[in-house]
Amino acid sequence: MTDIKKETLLEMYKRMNEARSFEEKVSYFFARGMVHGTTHLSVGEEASGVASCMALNSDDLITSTHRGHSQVIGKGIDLNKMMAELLGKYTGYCKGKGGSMHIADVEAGNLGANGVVGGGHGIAIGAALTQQMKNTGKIVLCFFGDGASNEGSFHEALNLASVWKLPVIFYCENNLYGMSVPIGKSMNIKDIAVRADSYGIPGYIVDGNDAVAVYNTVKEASEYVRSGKGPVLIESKTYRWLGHSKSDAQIYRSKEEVEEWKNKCPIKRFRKYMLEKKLATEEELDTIEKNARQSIEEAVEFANNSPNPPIETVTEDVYA
Amino acid sequence: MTDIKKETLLEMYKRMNEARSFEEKVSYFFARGMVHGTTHLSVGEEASGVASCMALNSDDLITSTHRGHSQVIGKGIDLNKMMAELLGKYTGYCKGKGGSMHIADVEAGNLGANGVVGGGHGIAIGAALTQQMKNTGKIVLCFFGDGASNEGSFHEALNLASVWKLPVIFYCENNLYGMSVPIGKSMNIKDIAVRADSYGIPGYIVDGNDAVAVYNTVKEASEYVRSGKGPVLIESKTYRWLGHSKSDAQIYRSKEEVEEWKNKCPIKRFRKYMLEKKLATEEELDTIEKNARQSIEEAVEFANNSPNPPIETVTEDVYA
Amino acid sequence: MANEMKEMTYKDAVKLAMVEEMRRDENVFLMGEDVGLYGGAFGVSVGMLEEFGEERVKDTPISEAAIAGAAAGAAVTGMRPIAEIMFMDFTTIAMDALVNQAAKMRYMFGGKAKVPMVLRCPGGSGTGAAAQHSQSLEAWFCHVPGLKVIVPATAKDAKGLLKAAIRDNNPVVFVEQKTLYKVKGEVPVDEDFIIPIGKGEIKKEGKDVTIISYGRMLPRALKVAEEMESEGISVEVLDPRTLVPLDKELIIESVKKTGRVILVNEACKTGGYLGEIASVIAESEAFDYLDAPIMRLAGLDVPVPYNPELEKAIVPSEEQIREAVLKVMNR
Amino acid sequence: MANEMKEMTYKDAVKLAMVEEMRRDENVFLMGEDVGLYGGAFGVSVGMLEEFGEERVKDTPISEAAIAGAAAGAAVTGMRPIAEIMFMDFTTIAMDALVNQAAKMRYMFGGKAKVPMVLRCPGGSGTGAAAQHSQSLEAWFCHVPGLKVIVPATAKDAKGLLKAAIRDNNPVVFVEQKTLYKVKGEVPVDEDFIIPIGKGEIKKEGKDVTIISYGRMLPRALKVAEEMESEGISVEVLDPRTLVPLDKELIIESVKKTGRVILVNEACKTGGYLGEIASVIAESEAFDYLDAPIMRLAGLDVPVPYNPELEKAIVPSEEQIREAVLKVMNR
Ligand SMILES: Cc1ncc(C[n+]2csc(CCOP(=O)(O)OP(=O)(O)O)c2C)c(N)n1
Ligand SMILES: Cc1ncc(C[n+]2csc(CCOP(=O)(O)OP(=O)(O)O)c2C)c(N)n1
Ligand SMILES: [Mg+2]
Ligand SMILES: [Mg+2]
Repeated sequence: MTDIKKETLLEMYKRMNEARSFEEKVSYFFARGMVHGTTHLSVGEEASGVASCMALNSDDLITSTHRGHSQVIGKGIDLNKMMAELLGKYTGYCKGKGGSMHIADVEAGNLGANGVVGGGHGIAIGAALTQQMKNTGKIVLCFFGDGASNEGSFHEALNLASVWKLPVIFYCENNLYGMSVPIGKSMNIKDIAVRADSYGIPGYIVDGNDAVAVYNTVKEASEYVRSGKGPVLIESKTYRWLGHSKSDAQIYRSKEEVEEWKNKCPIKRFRKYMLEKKLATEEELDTIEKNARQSIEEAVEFANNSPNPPIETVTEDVYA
Repeated sequence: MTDIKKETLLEMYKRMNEARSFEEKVSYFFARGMVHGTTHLSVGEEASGVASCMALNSDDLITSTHRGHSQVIGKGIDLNKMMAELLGKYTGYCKGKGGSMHIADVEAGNLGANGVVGGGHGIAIGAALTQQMKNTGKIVLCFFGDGASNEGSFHEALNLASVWKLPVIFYCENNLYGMSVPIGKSMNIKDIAVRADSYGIPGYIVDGNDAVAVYNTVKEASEYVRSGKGPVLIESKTYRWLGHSKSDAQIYRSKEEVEEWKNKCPIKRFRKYMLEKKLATEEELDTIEKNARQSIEEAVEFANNSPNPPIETVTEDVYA
Repeated sequence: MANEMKEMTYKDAVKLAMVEEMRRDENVFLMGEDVGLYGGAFGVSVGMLEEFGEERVKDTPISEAAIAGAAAGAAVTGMRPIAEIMFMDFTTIAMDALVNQAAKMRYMFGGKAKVPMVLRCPGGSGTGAAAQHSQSLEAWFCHVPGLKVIVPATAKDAKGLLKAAIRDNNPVVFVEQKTLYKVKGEVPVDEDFIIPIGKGEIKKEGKDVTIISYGRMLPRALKVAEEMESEGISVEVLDPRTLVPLDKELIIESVKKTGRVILVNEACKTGGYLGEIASVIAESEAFDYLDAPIMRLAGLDVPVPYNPELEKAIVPSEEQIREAVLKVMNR
Repeated sequence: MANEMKEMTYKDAVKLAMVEEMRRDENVFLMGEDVGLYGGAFGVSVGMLEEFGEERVKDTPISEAAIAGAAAGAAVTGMRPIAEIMFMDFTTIAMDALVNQAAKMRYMFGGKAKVPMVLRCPGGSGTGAAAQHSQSLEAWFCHVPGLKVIVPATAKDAKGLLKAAIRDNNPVVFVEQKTLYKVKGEVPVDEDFIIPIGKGEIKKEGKDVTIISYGRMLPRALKVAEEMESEGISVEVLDPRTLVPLDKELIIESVKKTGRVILVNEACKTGGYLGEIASVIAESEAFDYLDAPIMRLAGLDVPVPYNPELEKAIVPSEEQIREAVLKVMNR
């Protein structure tokens, strides 16, 4: 099954490391009150976010979420513009108007993170409809969380997509919690993937901390979807190491549980896999890690040196 | 299985006949422009609406739908007040303010028909929550259509009810069509009951034109629900003989299909069943039918003799 | 040819606008509940399926959130969807997609997106459909930056404005009027006839008092205005047609001229859009020209009742408009 | 004892109101996303789970439509739910349940139902949460007959009005102000302290100009008003507190007294509730007392931007309020 090209594997490793470094930096900024607002970090979920996107064609589309940094880095984003956006700078993807929860790059197929849980479902099916009507051969990957799968928008979107056979992968990152509520208290099922049956579409479950498994699953699913057979639902089981957002005392879960999942670190695991399979050398991987950290430092510098948006831009961009 | 009391069977037969006569009368009124607005008739669905309600305890609650005449007659309604409401009279259940789409009798446990497809889902779970919190032993039956099962409110309500183990029966009257769209074009599944799996609750399928089967299924389900095990989803397969609403040329289905279903008339079938099983005599049943028609004539007379709401009532009843 | 007119119903004018634009631009398509074979709950799209096929005239499941969401997603990726919500009342289910997504995407993304979609929905009471099928909720949408809001009152305006809405690069809420669907009017045949969004129209000139009205109430205002000529009162009737953006200039000029203004719509009075129009006038230079308080004549603050007499009583009648005119004229 | 006061934050005042009412009436309960162990996104309900247990402090799935729908259904059958929607922006998902069901049930059923529920939600910008977490949508709810709408600006008002809302037999939308959550104020300890819904309050007396403001903008207005004393301008500050029903009498009296009025809130200007208040004044006898046009000072008509400087720029500043006062005073 694993005939993933070496360069793809290395790129994946790079992006996972970039995501980790990016968020560690952001976390540091927040802890020091250097950034405005709030953010939702995906540390621990890098395989799920990155490997899924890398299994797409580069011109495929995604809708991302409030916990979207790994996702969009997986899609291949300009880290400078991303960091600048986080810092509210004019050089950011959204000219400082969007911030962490709205990072978007429509031209590159990133249809935006979303502050609304479940807000991406409708956009994803619409984008998939465009691909179908224009016969572009592209597909859409719609990210959302376990919590989001309880929103009505989930149901309406999956049903409509199924009936119209839209080319969209519904990709649920099940990290076992909404904000504080464990899935056992927000739904009465073990696997969210079973919900596929309600729409007559295939459901997949994948270990979201296994980059290779994620890649292969999305690859397989994308072939199905791209061939015109309609949507699929993938449940990627993973875990967030950090709090829900910047202000979270995490009293709803035990330190042990968190530790257990830290032991399942998707980056370490992927590294080990590549070394064992002799797909890369320690040296190669070390260099990638170093470069990833370096890229983030550069992004910070870029962002810090960037101007704030001119105040008069506040009334621009409301209407086209 | 059929240890239904004779008096229950006869009462059921009576209400099914009342529903049929009621709607034939309403249909007549509409055809002649004697009633305002629109209405949605359930002719052909009498077993589904009536027998389900009769399997409840009389103090259980229901939420009804835009196509709710059989349902509320099944629940045991005052036909006079119902007809008066349809004619917009002050003596009607809603003092003429609600009409066909909002017939309600909160005290008697009828929480209202609903003009919004899927509008009853939330109300039903809330009502069930009240029963749970107050420990009343009562349950709620929530009516909705196949089309409504594609609304987000369906998903959110079933999920929440399941997690909280609320005493509610979700009762889907699958009559194969929304307004004009056949279920094959609005969902990609054969049986709506499979959607129960998304919530980890039992799903039942019942022949909605078989009064006895409907009664027994709801009875069984109600025991499960009443015992505190949580909600269930019942799919009742049936068919509406008439158009969606008063102005429907029905070009979306064939005359043959309609004829086929007319041959499956739930009232005739129930009659045949009772005669075959010697549960009632021809005479008894004829009398019931005659009385049913008579009750409707009386209801019309009551309604016709009733006053319109005084104009000043228009601003009353907005706030409690 | 360019000025050729054809008589048709408001409903057919709506359809004609869609049909012309769909012929002109393959990115335009229609989706909604029962818009295909059934032709829509009010028959607006009858025949369109036959011309354009299921690919471009799409029946949806009963899923308003998905309809609006899909429209936003299709629009931001290059299509120009027209999404029909069967009754304006059901936009309640589509609000997140419309308000938090479609309306804000461009701004949130720093101007790097456009969302050319039209959300059509019929509003208003008068059909005996009671509280959940009769609302006039346009004020909600007017309060959402990023949306444009149009309420046409004539067949001509319906055609010209819907075509403009379809060609516009922003999400537009296009509120049709159920009770006007069957009203006929002269409509330009020209396929390039467009009414610019944001331009109101003086539907009748006058000099003593301005009535500003739109939608179903406009014909009533016009009728009263005509009748009052014989009583020597010259009523100007102004239809903003577009609520956002609003033709403030036209409004201010008219009020400056007449010095008296009555605002008429059928939405519930409290929190309705008449308050906005009144404030625009009160804040403007026209304030100094006012010879009488600004008067709003709107729907009662009640849900729409079923009984026909009650239903009639909740919206301004011709008689009430007449009385309002006499009142501001101090007669 | 009866007049005893205690200093506490706005947030704690909200909690205290809930706690007292839950102790008093076993039909009252709280439900919402993460309101239990987590104590709500803003920590409002911290500790309530411990006192009342999971039975009465209920974490819900992330399902706003179900939350509002369940509240309506529970209310109409005898409970008195308090439903929390985590951010006002997400009421977009709850609109059908709130507007078409809860608000209309009583009327549609001919007065034979009551729906005693409170929908609590925090509104407003100023927290760096951008376009989908910062809106002030109160105007929408004010336009829905059957709903009452409250926006408290002080800890005392928060307590007194929330208690009133919980005891009220109608659906009430209770809009909390994120940026005021941590602001302290004196709050009556009396468990029967209730502020009647529909009663505004003069927060500062004055005679030259009336500022009508509510929510987050109220403290700004008050600050400016105090400062202007030294410049010899006597500013009256009126907080309606309840938007529906609105204390028209208090407003009209104040404007008659001062002859000048400035309305201040942070919601987008177009279609906002200030238009309603302005119209109420313009239609009233106070119109004849006006010495200057009614002035609205509201949020810009843009989605809320992320950058802190831009975010600050979209709502009225103290400086702008000051200028507005000088302007209407012709200084
Ligand atoms: C419609 C809506 N409701 C509530 C919230 C507040 N909120 C933000 S993230 C979150 C939890 C989401 O859980 P999940 O979908 O599992 O994603 P995760 O955060 O675990 O990645 C909540 C409740 C929101 N942003 N949008
Ligand atoms: C939210 C909403 N969307 C659309 C409608 C218009 N409408 C009324 S009934 C109906 C079809 C409903 O289909 P189904 O749920 O199967 O019930 P049936 O009419 O077949 O009994 C539609 C689309 C509505 N009333 N409410
Ligand atoms: Mg999660
Ligand atoms: Mg059906």
